[in-house]
Amino acid sequence: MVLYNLAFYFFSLITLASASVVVFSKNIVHSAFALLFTFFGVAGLYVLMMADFLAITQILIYIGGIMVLILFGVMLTNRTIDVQIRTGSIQTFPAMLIVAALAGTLVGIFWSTDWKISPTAIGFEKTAPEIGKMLLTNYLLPFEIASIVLLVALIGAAMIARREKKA
Amino acid sequence: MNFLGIGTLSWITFLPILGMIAVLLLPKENRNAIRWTALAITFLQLVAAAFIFFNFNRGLAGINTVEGMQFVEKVSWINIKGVPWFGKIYVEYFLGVDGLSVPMVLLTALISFVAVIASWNIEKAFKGYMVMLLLLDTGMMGVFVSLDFFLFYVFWEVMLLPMYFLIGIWGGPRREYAAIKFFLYTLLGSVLMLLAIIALYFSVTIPDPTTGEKIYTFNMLAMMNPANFEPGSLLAGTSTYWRYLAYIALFIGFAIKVPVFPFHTWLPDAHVEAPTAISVILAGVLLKMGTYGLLRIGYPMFPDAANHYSWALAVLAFINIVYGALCAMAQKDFKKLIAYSSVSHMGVVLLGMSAMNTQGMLGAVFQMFNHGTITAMLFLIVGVIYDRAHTRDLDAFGGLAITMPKYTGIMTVAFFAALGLPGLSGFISEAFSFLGAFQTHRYITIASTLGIVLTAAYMLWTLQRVFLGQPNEKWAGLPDINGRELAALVPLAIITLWLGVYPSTMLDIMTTSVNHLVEFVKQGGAAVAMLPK
Amino acid sequence: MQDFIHWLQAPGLNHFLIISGILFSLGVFAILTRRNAIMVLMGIELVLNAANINFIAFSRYITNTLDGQVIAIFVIILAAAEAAIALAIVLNIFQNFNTVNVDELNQLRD
Amino acid sequence: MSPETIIQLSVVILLLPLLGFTLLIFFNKRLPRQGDWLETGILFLALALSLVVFAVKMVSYRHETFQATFTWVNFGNVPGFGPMKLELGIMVDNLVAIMLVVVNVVSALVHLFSIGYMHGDVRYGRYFAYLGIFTFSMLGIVITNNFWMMYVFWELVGLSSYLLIGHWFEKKSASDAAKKAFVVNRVGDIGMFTGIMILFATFHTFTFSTIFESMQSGNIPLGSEAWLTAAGILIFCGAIGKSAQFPLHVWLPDAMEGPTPVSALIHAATMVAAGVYLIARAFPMMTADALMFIAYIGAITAFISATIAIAQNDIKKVLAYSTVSQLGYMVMGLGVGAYTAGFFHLVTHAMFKAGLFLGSGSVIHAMHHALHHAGDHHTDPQDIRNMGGLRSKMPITFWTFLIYTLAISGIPFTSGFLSKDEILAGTLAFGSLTGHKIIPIIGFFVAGLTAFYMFRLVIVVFFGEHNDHHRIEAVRESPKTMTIPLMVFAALSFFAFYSPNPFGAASGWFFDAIHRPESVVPLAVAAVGIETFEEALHHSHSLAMILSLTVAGLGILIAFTTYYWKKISADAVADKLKPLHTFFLNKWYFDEFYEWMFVGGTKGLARAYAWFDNRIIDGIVNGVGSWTKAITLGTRQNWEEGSIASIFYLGITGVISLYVGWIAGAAMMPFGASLGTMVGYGMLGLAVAGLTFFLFYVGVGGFDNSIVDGLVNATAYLAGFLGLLTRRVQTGKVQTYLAFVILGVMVFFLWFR
Repeated sequence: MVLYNLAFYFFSLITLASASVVVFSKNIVHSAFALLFTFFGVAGLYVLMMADFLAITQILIYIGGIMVLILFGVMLTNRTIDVQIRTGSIQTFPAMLIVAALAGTLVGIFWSTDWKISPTAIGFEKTAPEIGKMLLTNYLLPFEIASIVLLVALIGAAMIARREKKA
Repeated sequence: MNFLGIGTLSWITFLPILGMIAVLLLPKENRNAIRWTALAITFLQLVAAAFIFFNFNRGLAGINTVEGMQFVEKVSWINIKGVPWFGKIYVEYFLGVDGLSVPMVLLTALISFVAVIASWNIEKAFKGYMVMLLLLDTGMMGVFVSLDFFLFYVFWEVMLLPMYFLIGIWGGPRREYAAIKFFLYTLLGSVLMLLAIIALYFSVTIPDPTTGEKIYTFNMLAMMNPANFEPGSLLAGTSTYWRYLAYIALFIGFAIKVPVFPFHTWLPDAHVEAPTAISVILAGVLLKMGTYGLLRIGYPMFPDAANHYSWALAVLAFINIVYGALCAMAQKDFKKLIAYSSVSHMGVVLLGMSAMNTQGMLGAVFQMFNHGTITAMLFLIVGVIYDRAHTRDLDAFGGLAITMPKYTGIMTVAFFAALGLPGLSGFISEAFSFLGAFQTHRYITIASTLGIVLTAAYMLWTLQRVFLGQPNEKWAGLPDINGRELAALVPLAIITLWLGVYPSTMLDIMTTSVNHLVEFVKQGGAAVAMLPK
Repeated sequence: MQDFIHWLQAPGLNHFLIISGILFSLGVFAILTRRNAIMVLMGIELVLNAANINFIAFSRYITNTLDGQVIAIFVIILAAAEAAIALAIVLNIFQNFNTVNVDELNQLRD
Repeated sequence: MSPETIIQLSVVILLLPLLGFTLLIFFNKRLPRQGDWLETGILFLALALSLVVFAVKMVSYRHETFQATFTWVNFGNVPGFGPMKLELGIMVDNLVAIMLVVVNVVSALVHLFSIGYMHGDVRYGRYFAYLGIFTFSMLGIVITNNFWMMYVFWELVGLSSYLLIGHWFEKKSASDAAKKAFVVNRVGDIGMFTGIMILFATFHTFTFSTIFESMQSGNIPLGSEAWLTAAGILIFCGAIGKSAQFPLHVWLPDAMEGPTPVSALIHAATMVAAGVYLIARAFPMMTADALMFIAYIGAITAFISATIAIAQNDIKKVLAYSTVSQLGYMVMGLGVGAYTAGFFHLVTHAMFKAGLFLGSGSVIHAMHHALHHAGDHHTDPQDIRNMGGLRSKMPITFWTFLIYTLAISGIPFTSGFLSKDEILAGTLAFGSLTGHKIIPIIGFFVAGLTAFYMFRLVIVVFFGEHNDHHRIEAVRESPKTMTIPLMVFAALSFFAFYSPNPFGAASGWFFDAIHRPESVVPLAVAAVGIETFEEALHHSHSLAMILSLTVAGLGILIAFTTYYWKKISADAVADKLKPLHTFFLNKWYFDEFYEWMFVGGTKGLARAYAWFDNRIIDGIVNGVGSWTKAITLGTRQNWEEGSIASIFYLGITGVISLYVGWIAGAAMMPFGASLGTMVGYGMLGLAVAGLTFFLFYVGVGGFDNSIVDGLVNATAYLAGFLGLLTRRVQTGKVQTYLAFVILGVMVFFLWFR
């Protein structure tokens, strides 16, 4: 139980801290790397919620795929040498206000709502086979569509990113 | 009657779609491939139409009995159960032809074929043009073969869109105006028709083919049987206020297509702005849909209203005939003149329909076919002269008979056919319409004969202004009509001549159905036994 | 005070939700404030993660089914796709305008 | 020869010219001599065959009538009637046999004549083709046994007449005349068609015999004798058109724009006689009133055109009007009941009038060449005042022409004498029976006029001396192809061909072959019976002969004294009767009247309707469009400021808004409200009215822009003011809007928790 608590606070800390780095860091490369830790922390939280399969997926896709993408994006769009690498921010103060309000609201609501936590919420044994079944039964259509979306995204990304000659 | 397990009517309807796909796959630079594909497709369609014509059993009446229909294809298309407050939606893919539709099918196939020839040298976006043309072809054919109201309406709208683009993109200087006008007019018609359809839908029930419980239906033939009208439903009973209202809505919907007098002003603009082939299709086929729809739907479904308003129809017909002729006489633009002459000639169809007897209706249906061929010729002729001289001003010409003798020859045939010269098909249908109408509406018909003189007057006046007199040296160099244009015109001319001499070729197809329809309407739609062969 | 500590000692649904809420807000902040398109993207990723946490938390504590997790999977899939496309667009924009600052991109034609 | 053979032969005769037409219209350029020999040969063959048919009919089957029918259209099992068919077919009785010969004789000879006359014409081959189709249609009219085919061929001769009148269509006058001929004939034709409709509505068939039998059994059109008479008169309208009877006679003189042989064939001998033939065919169904109408129309026509003919100077115009007047004679003859005489006159007149036209053609031909030779292109070769003394120049033409003139003036030993005399006797009988004395009076007066103007023509053209010689010194007699037909027609103008007795046709074969058919109309409305009529005829016969001889002699005498011995100066007389003369010279101003009344009227009406169509109907359509736009966009975007439309729109909308305001204010005002309340409600009403009007003015769309959107923006400003104290609200930045979204979401959260 204690271990659980520790794990929880540990991961939450990682997540939030790295997330704040992502958000507040002036150096985009730093943010990118911080984001990596955020994802890792979130994955940990997944584990704590007994979503082992998801945790793995998270690590694989986000850290393995998306992060790489983003890093590529950073590298390609910022000549690392010049000052462009420090990215400016706008409307910081008003945004601050809004976000503060938002966070306040959300937290307040999460806090004050009394959730109907099901008594039998003991969590799951092993999720992967179940998820597999569900994906191929109830969620077959979304699953297929998702695959198509991915394909389209693949092709589309290739198309768009292709550097065509300026006529 | 099947080929590759698909019925003749489906073939004849969807061949153009195949052609459309083929054309879409072709590179747009390769104009030859495109035009030859389109030509081949329309030719196949023509062959199919001929097949229908020759294998059509002249003894069967059709109209309201599925046994009487021929080449029938009937499969459940949309079948949704338990729709809230709607019950079960049951739409059939129901095709079939009888004596009313076969001439129209022939006409559509013929005109489409001719139209492709006529649009051989479209400069602008040739590929897109042909695609639209073929799509339009499917729409038109579908309207004439579908026996399910839902299907009918779908085809009706399918036909509307390509027409809008064909006028709006490939048209003349005022094309946008004309296209929008055409579109809005037709849309208004469609809306009214839709209202009538809905009213009918919620009044007519048939036993479900599978379970047998009562369901609403779009089946036209079911809608023609008074026994199928739910007691107490909106359109139940006979000669009720709502039935008249529905009939009028339906009538206006079709009248706009015909076009009947107050709703006709889209026609001159559309015809003038549209490219030649499209004017040909407009006048040749689209106008017929109005009268066809009235005969196929308005009359058998609302026989009481049809009888009740036949005098009004006759009056409108009279207005169309005389008013159209007079307007035509005043025109300076060749194409506008032909357009108004269409108004006048369609008036004859209406007159024949208002007769409510065999001669009249036979004349009307036959006039629909003949007007299709003859007006097509007229518009092609205008197209020929416009391609050469790039003007349609009647007073700009003169003496073309000397510069273009061949052209003048074929034009003479067309003009005299249009003014109803005996020996050419136009006369017979007009004469029958008048003969029939006289027995029902004596004085209106006598008044309408005035149109015959007026038509002769403005046709001959035009002929004189354009072709006779001293040759206008400005057009001295005009080349005579060429082989392609002849290929489009001569078949129509031959048909006109043949049907003028021996109309039975076409009439035999219609008589049984028309007689049945007349009987059916006369009996107020009371179930009529099939007439003996 | 006492029960707050007590609350802290028993991490449950609320905890996760609050984490996700904060994460969400941070993401939104990034989206709102940063001029660099890629930063905006990162913000979006954060938001998505926050959402995922919610999904899983609810499926864990309330419905006690795996549906939430499946949804989360889809979210991840879409996030991947979205990232790919977005980055491609960013690259393209960069090639055409030589900048990735969203506030300078007020036209879609070049 | 069996009846079948006769029928088959007649069909062959009918189809031969059509064959000629088909060949020539397509191949005339490729054939040698443009195929005139082909067409002419075909015609002579047809003539031979028709002579055979005629002979056989007269010798062996004088009293039979042969019919052959076929089903043309099968109406199937017509509701309320049973099986119905349209039977068409041909019939051969004496009338047909004779007409076949007449048509073919004239046609063949005209073909022959044309070879010389049209020599070297631009459309030589096509001309012969047109002659072919005309002959075909004319034979069709003759040979048919039903009204339908009658009408069909009726229109077809109209077509061929149109084509031939317009043969030289480069001339505006020619194409005008052609158009006029067709349209005027159409007017008559719709009358005829209406008559046919009346008959069909009752009898459901077109065949003469069937209709007449059914009528005899007491079944009359639409069950009323009025309709029966109407049917008769309407059918006769066709004849009015084709036979150029008053009031539709105006097209025939203009038709002289066509080549002269065409005038001879179509507009003198055959086509114009078709009307008479039609009356003869439909004779049994004519009621007394219808016949009276016909008789009067004939008489009026004969009189009017005779008076006009006196004053004309164009040789063909004179002949044209004399034709009209002679047709009037025939119609009058049939009208009064002298059936045989009327038809007889048709035959004889066909011969000598065709001859007259061909003769005039020969003269014009010669004049034309002479003038051409003299290099004179101003003189009109058709004006008789430019002729004179041609007797010696072209003897054959002169002598034949003289014979025709004698015939048409009704001098004994000519065919014209026989027929005309019978007609006049008929009119006398009619006058004595019905008391309509005016008809015989007109008849005899016109006979005198005819003799006068015909001899005027002969004298002025052929006798006397020409004012200047060199103009006509080059005039030569026409070639054989032209003179032979002249001689043949001249021969055919003698009595011997029709009756052994030069003073009475009654003893001839013709009167034996052609009998007035029994009327089939109910006795109450029938004309005087045959026996009664024959009786009266017998009495009036000798009187008629004397009278006609007197008036004819008188006419000739006056003609000679005026134009030959110059005892009376024609000009002096003309001056003395100036108004009358100009009135006749200008053809009673019929053309001018019709031009003004009908042509002008129709064109004016057409323009009016076109305007109506363009401005009113289309205006309404476009108006609906632009008003819809006005209501959505408001006036400013729709019309330019101060345009009529916009002012109109504002006016209307102003009224509407005031009304709305009134409803809102006054109508809602409680009874007995105090002054203050009233003022308050008034204010309210005014406010509402102003708001409505503003709404109309800016349009719904404008309202949307200025008010609704305004509110939206206001909230945005507010939110911006609350959320971020910056004015950068409407920056097109994603973030900004996202911020608003978030705010909104938050608001919802706080609201619904």
